[in-house]
This record gives sequence, C-alpha cells and structure tokens, in this order.
Amino acid sequence: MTTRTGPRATRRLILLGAASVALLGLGNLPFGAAPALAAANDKYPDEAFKQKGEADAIKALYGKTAEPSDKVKLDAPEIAENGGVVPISVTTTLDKVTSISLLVAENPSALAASYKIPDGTIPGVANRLKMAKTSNVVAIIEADGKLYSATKEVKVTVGGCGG
Amino acid sequence: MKQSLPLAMLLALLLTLGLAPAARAANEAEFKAAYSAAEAASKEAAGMRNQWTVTVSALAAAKKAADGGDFDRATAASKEAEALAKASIVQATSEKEAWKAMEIR
Amino acid sequence: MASTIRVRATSNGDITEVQTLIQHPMDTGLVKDAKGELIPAHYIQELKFECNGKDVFVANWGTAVSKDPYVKFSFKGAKKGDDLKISWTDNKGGSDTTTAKIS
Amino acid sequence: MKARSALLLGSLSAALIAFALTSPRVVAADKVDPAADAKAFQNFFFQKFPAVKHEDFVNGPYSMNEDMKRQWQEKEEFPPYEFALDAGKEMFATPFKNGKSYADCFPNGGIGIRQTYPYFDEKEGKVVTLELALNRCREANGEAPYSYVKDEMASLTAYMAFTSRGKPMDIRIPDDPRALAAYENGKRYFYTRRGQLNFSCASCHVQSPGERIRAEILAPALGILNAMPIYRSEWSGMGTISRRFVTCNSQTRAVPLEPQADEYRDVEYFVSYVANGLPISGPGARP
Repeated sequence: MTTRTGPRATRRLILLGAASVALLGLGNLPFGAAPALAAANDKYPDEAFKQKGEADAIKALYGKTAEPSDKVKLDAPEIAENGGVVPISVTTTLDKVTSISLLVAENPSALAASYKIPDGTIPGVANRLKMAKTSNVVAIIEADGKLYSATKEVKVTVGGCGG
Repeated sequence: MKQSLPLAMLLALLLTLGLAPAARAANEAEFKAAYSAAEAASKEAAGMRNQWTVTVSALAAAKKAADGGDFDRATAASKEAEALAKASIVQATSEKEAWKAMEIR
Repeated sequence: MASTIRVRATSNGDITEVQTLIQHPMDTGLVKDAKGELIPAHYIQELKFECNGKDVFVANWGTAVSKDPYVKFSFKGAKKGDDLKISWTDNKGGSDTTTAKIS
Repeated sequence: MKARSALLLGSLSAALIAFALTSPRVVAADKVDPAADAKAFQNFFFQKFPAVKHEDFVNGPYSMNEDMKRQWQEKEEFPPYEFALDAGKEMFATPFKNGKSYADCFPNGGIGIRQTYPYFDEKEGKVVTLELALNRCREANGEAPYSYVKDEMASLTAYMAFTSRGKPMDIRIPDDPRALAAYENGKRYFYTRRGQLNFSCASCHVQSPGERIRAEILAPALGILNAMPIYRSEWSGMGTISRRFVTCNSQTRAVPLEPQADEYRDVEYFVSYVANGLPISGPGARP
C-alpha cells in the first residue's frame, strides 16, 4: 500500500516500511557503545540480542535448545490491535525457574526480552512488545537447567482505511 | 494509470509526424491551459469545503513536472487534477440531499 | 522533573505484585523521522528491581519492547512498608532510579 | 433550509405522505427534533447490538470484540495515558503568569464538568468545545494558545475528562434557532460522504461498527467521543478530538478543515448530544 502523498506517512507506516528494509543492513547497529557498557555488568546478553534468527538467539543466550512443554503458558492476542503495543504474558507451573525469555521470530532481531528470575520470585511476567509483522511469539523458560518453550502466532497488520 | 493510454498515443502521433520541436512549444501552452482549468476546478471544490487530497497532490505533481520541463506529464497530471476536482464537486453537490437517506430515524 | 518510573507495588499475604510503567521512547534505530533520517537506536537495556538488599527481578530488553514500556511480575518474601528500588540504564548511558514503598 | 426541504417533500411525494401517516415526525421533516433523533440513534445501536451493555458503547471497538477487549483491559491496568494525565493535572494547577489559572475560567474550577461540553454559546451564537474554551482561557490570561492536535491540549483535556469519569454525557440544546441550526449542521456533516474514498462518518461508524478495517475494529458512533482524548498506539501518543477528526478526513482522502472549524464543532455537538446519558470514560486507550 504505497502512500503516494508521502508527508502524511504515519510513524507506524514508516516503522513497517523501515523494518522490512532494515533486514538487510542489520550489521551496523551501533553496538559499539553498548559492549563497553555491558562489560560493566556482564549480564546484558549483547550477542543474543544481535542475532537475527530465533534459534541463534536462544543458542547465544542459553547455549542449548528448548523443547515445547504445555507447562509453559504463553498468553498473546490472536490479532494484535497494533503492532507497536502487543500485550504478551508468560506463566508456568514449572519450578526452580531461573530465566524467562520472549522472542518474536519475524522481528529484525528475534530476541525481544529476557528476564532473570531469582529464587523467591514467581516465575511469570507480563509486558508489551513491538512486532514488525505477523509472526510466531516464542516463550522460553529455563527451569532447573533445562529449556522449555511455548509458541503462538500473533497476526499483525496496519489499521485504518487508506490515507 | 487511466491517463497513460491517451498520453502514449499522443507521443506516438508526435514521433510519426516528426513535429517534436513545434510540439515542444505547443505542449507548454497546452499545459498552461490544462493547469489553469484544473486550478479553477480545485478552487471551486475548496470553496465547497470538499477538496480531495489526491487533487492537491495531482496539481503539485503537474507543477513539479512543468518546472522540470516535462510538459507531457505535466499536462496529463493537470487533466487528472481537473477530473478529480470535478468529481469532488459532483460529490459535494449530490450529497447536499443524499445524506438524508443515511440518517437514522 | 517527575521520575520517569511509575510503579505500583501491592502486597497481599506473602506475595507482592509489582507493576511498572517507564517513560522512554524505546527507539529501534530502524525508524525514519519526518525528514527521512533514521532515528538512532535508544532503548532501555537493563531494568533492575531490588528489595531488602536483594535483586528480585532483572529485565534485559532489546529494541522490540514497546514505547513507554510496561512490566508486571510478583515475588515473595516482602511485606507492606518495605522499600522496592527500581533502576534502569539504556544504550546511550541514560538512567533513572526511584524507590517505592510496598503498599 | 426552507427551499431545500420543500424540494425534498416534492420529490418524495406519494411514498412520503404514506410514511408520514405512520410517524408524524416526518411530516414536519424540516422541523428539527434533537430529542427524537437521540432516542432513535440510541435505539438503533441498542437493537443492533443487544448483547452490549448500554454504558459499554463508550468503550468503542472494545465493546465490539472480546479479543480486543482483553488487550484493552491489560493495557488499562497501567494505561499509556498515565503520563498525559499527570502532566494535565500539573498544568491545570500551575497558575498563569498573571496569577490566575484554568480553574478561574471554568464553572466548578473545571473539575467534573467535561460532560457538559461542547455547549452552545448564545452570546457568540456558536458551539464552544472544551478545547476552544481552554485556549480562550489561555488567551484571556495573556498566554499563547496550544495547538489543538498536540500533547499539551490532550493532557489538559485528559485531566478534565478524568475528573468527569462515570458522569453521564449532558449536552443541552437551548431553545434558540441558531442552536438547532448548529445541531442540524453537525448531523449533516456526520452523514455526508467526502473524500475520494467517498465515506461519511456513518459509512464506518453506523453501517459497520464491529467489523474489521484491516487490523482495527470499527467503533460504534454511539458514545464515540465519550472516551476522548485518547492515547492511540498507532500515534504512540495522545490525540484530541480535533486530531481524530483531521486524521479521519485525510484517511478518506478528504482535505481536512482547520481544527475547530465550524463543521467540526457542530459535528462534535451532534455526536455528543445523541450520546446523552452514556458515561464519560476519558481519557481512553485505543489501537
């Protein structure tokens, strides 16, 4: 849907346009500054956030692969009301959970968020993510050293009638 | 796109008759006429508070093409702008009564 | 200027539920502005929650977290009146911190 | 007005007369009856969506679709308009350079009065909206007016709407022919098709609420302004009523009028009036 009258392309349309184009030029994300920062606290998984694909991101983050499990409950909308604000939450009945991560497979970089769960904290999180387009959302839970996952497809498209 | 057919025929005609240089000047006059007609229709539509965004952008495209010396494209864009402006005028006039049919009673 | 961190920490029984909304652009670095230039990436990388001297929740975020990010979680071992310290740092070295009482 | 309605009666002749026998209101087609309009307008939606509770209509698309409603409720736990609300509250309390403040311009200090806007100003003979009144208050106190489509105006109206949450919309039409004319002009604008896409407000919000327009669900026209101003994920920012009217126009490829143009003030008057009785739910969060 090309908006011939350019100036009114809304921010969201630019987001969609730029996201699909940027798939190619991902390498030059200004991470120059980040590693220095990350070195200060080595917890920020810089490498994992740079990975494009979902499997690479999981490998970079945890160094192992996950197996689907119905104990991981991923709650995401069927059709996102807006790609910029998609409410996604994860809960689980697994115990000894140490980490929860959320990935959006079709985003320019798959890993969206990764949470550290110290003991004493309930294994679950709710947040709002951005999705470039219709994609699988994957929740990964690290429990007692093993990885479990749940996947759900969320449809995303622009709104409105024309412009 | 519906404009491209007459445009193509126009170009073909010019090439066969080899009137390119004379056509260059005529096109400018032709463009001026088409552009002023389009501008008049557009003003009328604006006067009826029912201007279309596509009319405005077609007029702008016509002016830009003319400034660049491409009078064929400029004339076509002016004709398109005029058609769009006229359509918006028809819409405004007919809607003066037509809206009542939609009213929830 | 008011803190960029809005937090609601409510405890019932041994479980404290924490909701946080942070005012931050979370730019992905892939979006062009009106003049057509790319807006540089500017997003929160780490958000930490500490209570009674212990980390209770640490979030590492990428560019896919929404503008004015929101997060909700719960944890055990705290009671009404305890302090909850929240702090974030972003990829440009920006940061903010605040302390909230668990109600 | 007189000539056009005579023409209308003439052209519909037989059918109209038969119809007139059944509902007297139509015989007096040119006598404007807002109260009857409002009743008919509300009944249209109540009958079209019997499952929707009357006060839920003000939640727009979320009253039409369960999946969207859940996403909305999750957002409402800590809504994105929280910052605008706090900013509005702070601005409302900050006095102008001359020491006065917004509270001096509005009845009841501006608290809990949003549901009476827009109102018909008999001195001026025109509809005055909340956004207009706020800017006039600023100008009267030597301050520069805010843009009608930007965040400051949205923050102020967000706070004033918040103080009226739950109060039923209460728009009055005084017994003044100019008020009736403004109401009728708003109704005309609401049902008039415009733009190259040839849509009127009614094409989307009366004929097809609840249906999808790509990712979004169309909101019913009933109570559509009760949640204003709204934080839209699409704008990732706040939007006033003016901003919504301007963007809706350009989406149908109609050149928008200037914010607070008479037509916009009148259509706001009409749409708010027919929603009388439904609760104010602003500020709102929308896709």
